Amino acid sequence: MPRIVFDEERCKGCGLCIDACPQGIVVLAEHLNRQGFHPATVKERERCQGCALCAVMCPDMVIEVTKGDGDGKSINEG
Amino acid sequence: MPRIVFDEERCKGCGLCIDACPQGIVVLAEHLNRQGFHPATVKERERCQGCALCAVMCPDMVIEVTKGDGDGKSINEG
Amino acid sequence: MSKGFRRPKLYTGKPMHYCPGCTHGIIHRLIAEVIEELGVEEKTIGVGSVGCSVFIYEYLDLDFIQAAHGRASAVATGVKRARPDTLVFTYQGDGDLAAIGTAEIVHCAVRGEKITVFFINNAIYGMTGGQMAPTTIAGQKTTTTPFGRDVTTAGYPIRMTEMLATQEGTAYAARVSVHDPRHVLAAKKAVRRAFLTQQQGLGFSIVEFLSACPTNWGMPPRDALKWLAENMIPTFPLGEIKKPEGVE
Amino acid sequence: MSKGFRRPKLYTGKPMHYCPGCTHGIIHRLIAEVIEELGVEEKTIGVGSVGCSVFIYEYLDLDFIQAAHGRASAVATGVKRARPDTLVFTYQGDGDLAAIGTAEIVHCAVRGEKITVFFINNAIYGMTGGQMAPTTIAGQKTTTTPFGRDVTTAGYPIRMTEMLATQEGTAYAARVSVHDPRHVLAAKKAVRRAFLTQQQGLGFSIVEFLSACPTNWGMPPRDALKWLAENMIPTFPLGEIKKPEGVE
Amino acid sequence: MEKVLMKGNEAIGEAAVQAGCRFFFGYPITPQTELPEYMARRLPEVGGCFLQAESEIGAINMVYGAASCGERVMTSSSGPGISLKQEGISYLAGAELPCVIVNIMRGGPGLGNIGAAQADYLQAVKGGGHGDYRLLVLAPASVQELYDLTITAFDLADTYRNPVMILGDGILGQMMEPVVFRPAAEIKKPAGEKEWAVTGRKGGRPARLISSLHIVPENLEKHVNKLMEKYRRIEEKEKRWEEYHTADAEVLLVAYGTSARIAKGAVDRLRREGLAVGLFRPITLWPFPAAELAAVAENCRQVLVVEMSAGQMVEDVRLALGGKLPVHFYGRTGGMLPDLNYLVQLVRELIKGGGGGE
Amino acid sequence: MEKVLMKGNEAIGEAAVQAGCRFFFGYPITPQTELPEYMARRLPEVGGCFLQAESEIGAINMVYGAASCGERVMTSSSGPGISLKQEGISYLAGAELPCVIVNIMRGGPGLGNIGAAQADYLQAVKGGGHGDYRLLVLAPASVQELYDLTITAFDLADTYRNPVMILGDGILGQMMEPVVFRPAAEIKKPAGEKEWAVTGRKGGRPARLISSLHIVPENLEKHVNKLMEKYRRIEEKEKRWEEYHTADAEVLLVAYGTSARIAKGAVDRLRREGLAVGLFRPITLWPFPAAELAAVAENCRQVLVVEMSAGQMVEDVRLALGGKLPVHFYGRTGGMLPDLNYLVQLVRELIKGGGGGE
Amino acid sequence: MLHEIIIAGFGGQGVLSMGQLMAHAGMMEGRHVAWIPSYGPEMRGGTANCGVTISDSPISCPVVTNPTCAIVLNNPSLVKFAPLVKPGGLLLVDGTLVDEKSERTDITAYYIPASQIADELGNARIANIVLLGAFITLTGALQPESVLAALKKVLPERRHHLIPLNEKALQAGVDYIRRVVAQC
Amino acid sequence: MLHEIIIAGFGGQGVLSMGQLMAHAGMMEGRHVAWIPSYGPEMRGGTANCGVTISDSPISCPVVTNPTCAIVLNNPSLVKFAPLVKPGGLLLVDGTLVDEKSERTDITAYYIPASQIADELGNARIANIVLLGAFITLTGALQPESVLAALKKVLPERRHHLIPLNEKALQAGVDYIRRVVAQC
Ligand SMILES: Cc1ncc(C[n+]2csc(CCOP(=O)(O)OP(=O)(O)O)c2C)c(N)n1
Ligand SMILES: Cc1ncc(C[n+]2csc(CCOP(=O)(O)OP(=O)(O)O)c2C)c(N)n1
Ligand code: SF4
Ligand code: SF4
Ligand code: SF4
Ligand code: SF4
Ligand code: SF4
Ligand code: SF4
Ligand SMILES: [Mg+2]
Ligand SMILES: [Mg+2]
Repeated sequence: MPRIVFDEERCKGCGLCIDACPQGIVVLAEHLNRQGFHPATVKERERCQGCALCAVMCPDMVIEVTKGDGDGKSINEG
Repeated sequence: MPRIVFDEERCKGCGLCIDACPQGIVVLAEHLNRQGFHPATVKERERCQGCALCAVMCPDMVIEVTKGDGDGKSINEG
Repeated sequence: MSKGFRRPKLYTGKPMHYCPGCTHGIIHRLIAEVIEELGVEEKTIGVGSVGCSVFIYEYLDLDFIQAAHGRASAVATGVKRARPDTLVFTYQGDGDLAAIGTAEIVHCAVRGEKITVFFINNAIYGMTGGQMAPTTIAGQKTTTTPFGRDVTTAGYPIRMTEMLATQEGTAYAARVSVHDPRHVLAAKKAVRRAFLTQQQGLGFSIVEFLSACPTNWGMPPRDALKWLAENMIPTFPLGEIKKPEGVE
Repeated sequence: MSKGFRRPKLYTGKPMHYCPGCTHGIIHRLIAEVIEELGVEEKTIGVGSVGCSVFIYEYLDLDFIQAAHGRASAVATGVKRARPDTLVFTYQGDGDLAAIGTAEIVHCAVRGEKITVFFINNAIYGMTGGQMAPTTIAGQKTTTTPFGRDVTTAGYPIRMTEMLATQEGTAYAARVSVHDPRHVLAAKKAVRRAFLTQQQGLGFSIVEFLSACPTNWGMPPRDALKWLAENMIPTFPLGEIKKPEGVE
Repeated sequence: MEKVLMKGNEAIGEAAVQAGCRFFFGYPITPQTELPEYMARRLPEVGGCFLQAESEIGAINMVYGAASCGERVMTSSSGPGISLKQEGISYLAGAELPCVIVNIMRGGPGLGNIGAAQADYLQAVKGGGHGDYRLLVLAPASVQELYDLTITAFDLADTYRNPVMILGDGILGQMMEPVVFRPAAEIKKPAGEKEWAVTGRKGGRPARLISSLHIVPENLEKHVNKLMEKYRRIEEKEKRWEEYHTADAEVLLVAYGTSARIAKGAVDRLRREGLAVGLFRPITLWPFPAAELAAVAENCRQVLVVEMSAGQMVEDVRLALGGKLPVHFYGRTGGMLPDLNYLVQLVRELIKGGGGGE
Repeated sequence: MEKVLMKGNEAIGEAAVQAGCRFFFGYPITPQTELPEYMARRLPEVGGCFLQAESEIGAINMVYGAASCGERVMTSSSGPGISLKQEGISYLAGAELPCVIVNIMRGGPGLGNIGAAQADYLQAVKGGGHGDYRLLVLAPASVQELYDLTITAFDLADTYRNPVMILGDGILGQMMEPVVFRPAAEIKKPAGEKEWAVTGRKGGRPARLISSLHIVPENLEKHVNKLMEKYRRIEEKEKRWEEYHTADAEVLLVAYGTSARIAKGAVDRLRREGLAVGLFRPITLWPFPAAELAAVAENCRQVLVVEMSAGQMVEDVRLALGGKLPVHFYGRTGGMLPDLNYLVQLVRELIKGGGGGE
Repeated sequence: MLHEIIIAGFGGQGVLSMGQLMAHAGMMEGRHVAWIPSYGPEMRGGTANCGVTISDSPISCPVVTNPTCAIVLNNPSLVKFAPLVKPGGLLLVDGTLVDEKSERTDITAYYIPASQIADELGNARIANIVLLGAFITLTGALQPESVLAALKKVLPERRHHLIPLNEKALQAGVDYIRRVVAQC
Repeated sequence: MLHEIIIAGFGGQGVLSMGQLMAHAGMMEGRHVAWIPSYGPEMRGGTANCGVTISDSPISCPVVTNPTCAIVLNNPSLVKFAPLVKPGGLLLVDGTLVDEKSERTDITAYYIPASQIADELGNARIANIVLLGAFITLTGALQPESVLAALKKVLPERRHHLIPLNEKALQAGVDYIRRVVAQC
């Protein structure tokens, strides 16, 4: 199963990842991070396909997705 | 018959009028004008059609053509 | 279809100063990724411009020059002439490239200068707080077109990339967008092709990015991306306008 | 077919300082003729540039402004905005308009500035003694391309009028030549149409003239005109590139 | 008289409109952008024209065009943009075109930063462009004065057919203070068409020419002499300055703009301590009130120049004083402001030291 | 040592090539065009690159690029073009990039004319661009010196990481005089890559940055202080001047460039008449040899500044002399040269008058 | 009386507009006023502060060096500005957002849970107005009426529906201080 | 010896290149030399002149104010420069082109039909060289050999076929003066 990590303190709560997720599982957390933003997070981790489209859209490189079982290349290796 | 006048002292002897004349009657004079150029002139006046194409090409407005028997408009009145 | 995603090594890791949802960050990342994939980190020189992206050198771990407003392409020319064996790119906003820098970019294209230009079109002057850019679309309100851009007095939105593509020196010209993942991935291809065009010495290459400025457009980021898709793309059609043979 | 020919009254009669066979003089005359025919002498303001034609105000009996090198179209913009009821034209060489003045002319077109631009392309910097212009043709020798213009390093000859015609603000754009009487008469039509375009408030208008510089081309005037026809026209095709409806 | 709380940049804009300026050509740059933004909103209301140019160079040359038509016209920028305008400014001065150019100074050199600074003094008063020419340079020190001097600037420009520069700084441009507007009737505007303006050869009058070209050296020299004559007249008539507690001052501060405000604060503090400190504030930086400064300094023992630069005005002060008094300098650069406490302490020490040497 | 008869503009070009300059970015303007033209022919011979930019602004920014790579690079222009370069010059100084900028001065202001002039002095030495910065300004007075000082200029630029300006005039640029070239071995060039130059992060070394941006005011102030420290060092070490018959001079002429040549002619004539006249010729205009001038003037009774401007150097002379001597001025403008006969007569009268007051 | 106030916090917390409001109100009361903004080096986010001077006599120096009162809305501002307050001066802190305290004993400090109060009123964004209420109560520098009048002038028409909320916030600040002071 | 020469005429008459030739020749003889061109206000056509200094000692002032010799090839130049010649100096005029005379009696003037002589040699364009021949004969400022040697250096290879013609023109100038002087 893919592992998705949000580096919460980097997140600016813009929500671009939310619209990007085909599974609709990304949400903004209730709490604020130290920058004063509601950071993004995944609500139903098990539904994550590891497609990394959320990461593709994140302007602040908050998200990392690992353990892909695809072609072994990460999505940003073209 | 059309009357063609070269304002000799304005002429710079460039010869553009020579190539323009369909009758081939424009030539540069042997003598120099006060500016030190061989001024253009018409050799067989009677052959001049008054077409004013020489004047059209003269960059220095040396040439005037009058008494046209055409449409009454001069060539540079469009 | 799990693919994984990691930060490019070329990214210094410093938190970026951009507003939430500003797509400058996505574009930075694409450039970093392509440079890394091409393995040209040690022969690439970046030329930054004046605009919100003025601190790009903080984020990409590359040799960088900070150029005067509008002059990045002239600076890049100086660099490329001095170091023909390097890869040189500029990163310029629409105010920078399409207004004050018009002469420099046009003549860079005319000369077929072997550099790559990343042109970030967000239809506004971001850094100075939301004035009209040459690419501001018809009717768009900005602080200097408070009643909406009246094209008959303030000018029509300029399609720079099409204009530059008309020049013989331009080898590669594309317009891309970063408003959704599919377009981001397509944008990356364009970045790659632009660099390859330069590497192969084919001439001038430019990639125009349609980019969002939620802050100065006065919209939440997600709305901004929608606005981009719905309002900017009709004015600035996407696609590869010019592509040389032999560039994959 | 005798038609007659007289000097336009708008010509001051002062002997022109141009070299023998320099076609600047022909172009001056065409402009004078059209202004006279349109009867707009008292509402026309000319903006001269820096180049061999810098003294144009000595020859045309009009209100004139002498603009800084490359900036005539910006100056004309200031004039037209201040006096929308006048006819404003600029007269600019290829160094002036297509090199240093690139940004100004592009944005004049972008804004659809209601002015008329006469662009004298003689493929060289005349006034300063024969350096390369952006319009210098491939292989042409000039004092700054002593081995002939190498397009891969010194750039390709730029087709400004085509480029400006791509802008929505441009209403009329034509390229004409003055190398023989037939073309001179056609050129005059273009001058007229450009002025009419402005008069009708349709937008930006430009007429590019292919013009000879016998001195710096190093040829007798008659050869220069032949060279123009044979070498410049293939690079700079003649014709009306853009023409608005309703302009005769 | 109603007071309006305004930003300095906006006060300039409003004053310009009230002075009959109907044309503004500009380009954004911090910290002056509120001015073009104000004009973008305001000028359409009065039938004027705001145009955002493609660049500062475009803007200054549009000014050249509109000024040639005899219109009151303005442009504004900051450091880098003003540098780009130098060729245009030299042309405007050469062609004797009236116009008003605003420089709201920021930190330099190069891109520097957007803090307030006064490091474009030499560029403004000695001529950043080529050739022998002068700008009238006005240095307001409050928002009210930005308003007042902007109106004055248009008058001076027309009177002398010369470009006038308003030299402010980022603090002045962005601070808010109350402004009292003048009654419209008290603001004089040029009556009718200027007799040199190009307008089209209306009514068949002889053609007019606006030009800075004088190809024959004898003629250009004549023209330059004429300009010099005009500048001498301006030097005679147009010097402006403020004296603040100078009558018995032992230490005289010299400062303009925001530095002068801080210096005033210091004078107040030091006077409360019973120390004889005063301020001489040049309001025209060119012409520099040199003789006036010398007269005021007559009975002082020391002079301290306070600037937001590395000391650009110091030479003018030294020249004015002709080596008769020690001239000290306290300056901050790079967007930093002079520190009131430090300044006060500095003056205390100067007084203690007694003023021998520098 | 073979002598070559060369135009001044060409001597600059040849010296640059010999000094290892391989990049030239320029734009035509009279009276300096022979320099880019020379480089267009010459640089390809040595594997260098000449590029005619689209404008002076393009050119100065290309210089910025090539200088960032650590290359010896040059640009040149005259009045109007130099004005356009002011923003770029401020950036170069701010980013501490070495390069050589040539201004062959012509008549101004505005378009002016193509005659020789010296009216860009203030622009060059006081800073025509924005912010606190300085150029080293060299003022040659012969074709040989144009050659020599061009080589010096590249050395100074590298030593101090600062742009250097060569300030000539139309006469110097276009006159021909014999030049003796230095043996190649005597011309020092930078060894190896400059440790700050951007070259691509070769060998994985840490990234380098060329920038004039210091967004935090504290940092920009630190940077400006560092620049000021450097300028003080330059002022200490790099002043250059020539003294000509000064030892016993009663009247001291002060002039540079072509004016100095004419002044020298006057000194010769007057000395033949037995009059005690000398010439002080600043070779560096910034740093201005102020103390040196003061020392030379110590025993003089009067000073006469001779310039092809309305008196742009006079203030520097007055500052140097601190009000101790009367400073007279004889200047021609607009492309006119000082008249030798008039100058000689003027000095005769000064001597007769005895030098009381001005 | 001379009031020199520094208001500091993050961009977006309304510190600049709060200062403008004070200057407006002061002017409406016929006082001499000045307002000077200062943005942090960051273009976006980052810190922002402004200096406000309200005085009975003409203002020589509008630059606030040592405030008679500092109002701070985040930690960095506390660190930066608390040390600058004039001895005997006032320090007002949004206690909800700022978790540090000033160690100065020569000034009076109030840690007011302004954001919390504002949140309870329905909008955490008006913490600045709560602090303003506290400020005028403690200093008497401005009348609540003129603050409200100024608000009407400053707010664009389309925002006038926010006036009642602001009024409440102001009052809440006033009340909070009255309560605290009563307890002393 | 110090020779200060002004050569003046229309553009195209070779006055500038004639001056350069003299400077070159002077340098080849080991003298100090300087050459300064001056173009008339007109870009094209118009007048042109240059000043040449040839001196045994270093040249202080290369600008020629009062020439020891003026060589003029058109009327306007006669009017302009004849009055400037040093008393006792020399005035050489192309008598074919110039129909006026100088009224000065304190200088020696020669009206040489240089263009006519040149024309007879086959090219009116080398009148300048005829005058140069006259100049060196009258002043001894330069040796004919060094002028010819300089010519070889100055002329580009592709023009070297013109050297014999120039040589003849120079000699014609020399001869003309010898004849005239013999007649005196
Ligand atoms: C010569 C000059 N003029 C103006 C500015 C001010 N300025 C800084 S950034 C900018 C425009 C930025 O807009 P853009 O290029 O579109 O970049 P964005 O911020 O939108 O990414 C301007 C006008 C400057 N720094 N220098
Ligand atoms: C700012 C500036 N740069 C350069 C020049 C010098 N200059 C004068 S005319 C000219 C070019 C003229 O060429 P073009 O515009 O083609 O006109 P032409 O003489 O060929 O008709 C140049 C570079 C100048 N006057 N001002
Ligand atoms: S990796 Fe794909 S599925 Fe998983 S959270 Fe991101 S976008 Fe959604
Ligand atoms: S896109 Fe990135 S910054 Fe934006 S909310 Fe998602 S994780 Fe946070
Ligand atoms: S009018 Fe026509 S026919 Fe007569 S000379 Fe001229 S061109 Fe020839
Ligand atoms: S075209 Fe005109 S100037 Fe040329 S030769 Fe003929 S008449 Fe003379
Ligand atoms: S202002 Fe606009 S372009 Fe600039 S960082 Fe913010 S969102 Fe991005
Ligand atoms: S140099 Fe060329 S363009 Fe200029 S006047 Fe002579 S021929 Fe015409
Ligand atoms: Mg933008
Ligand atoms: Mg041309």
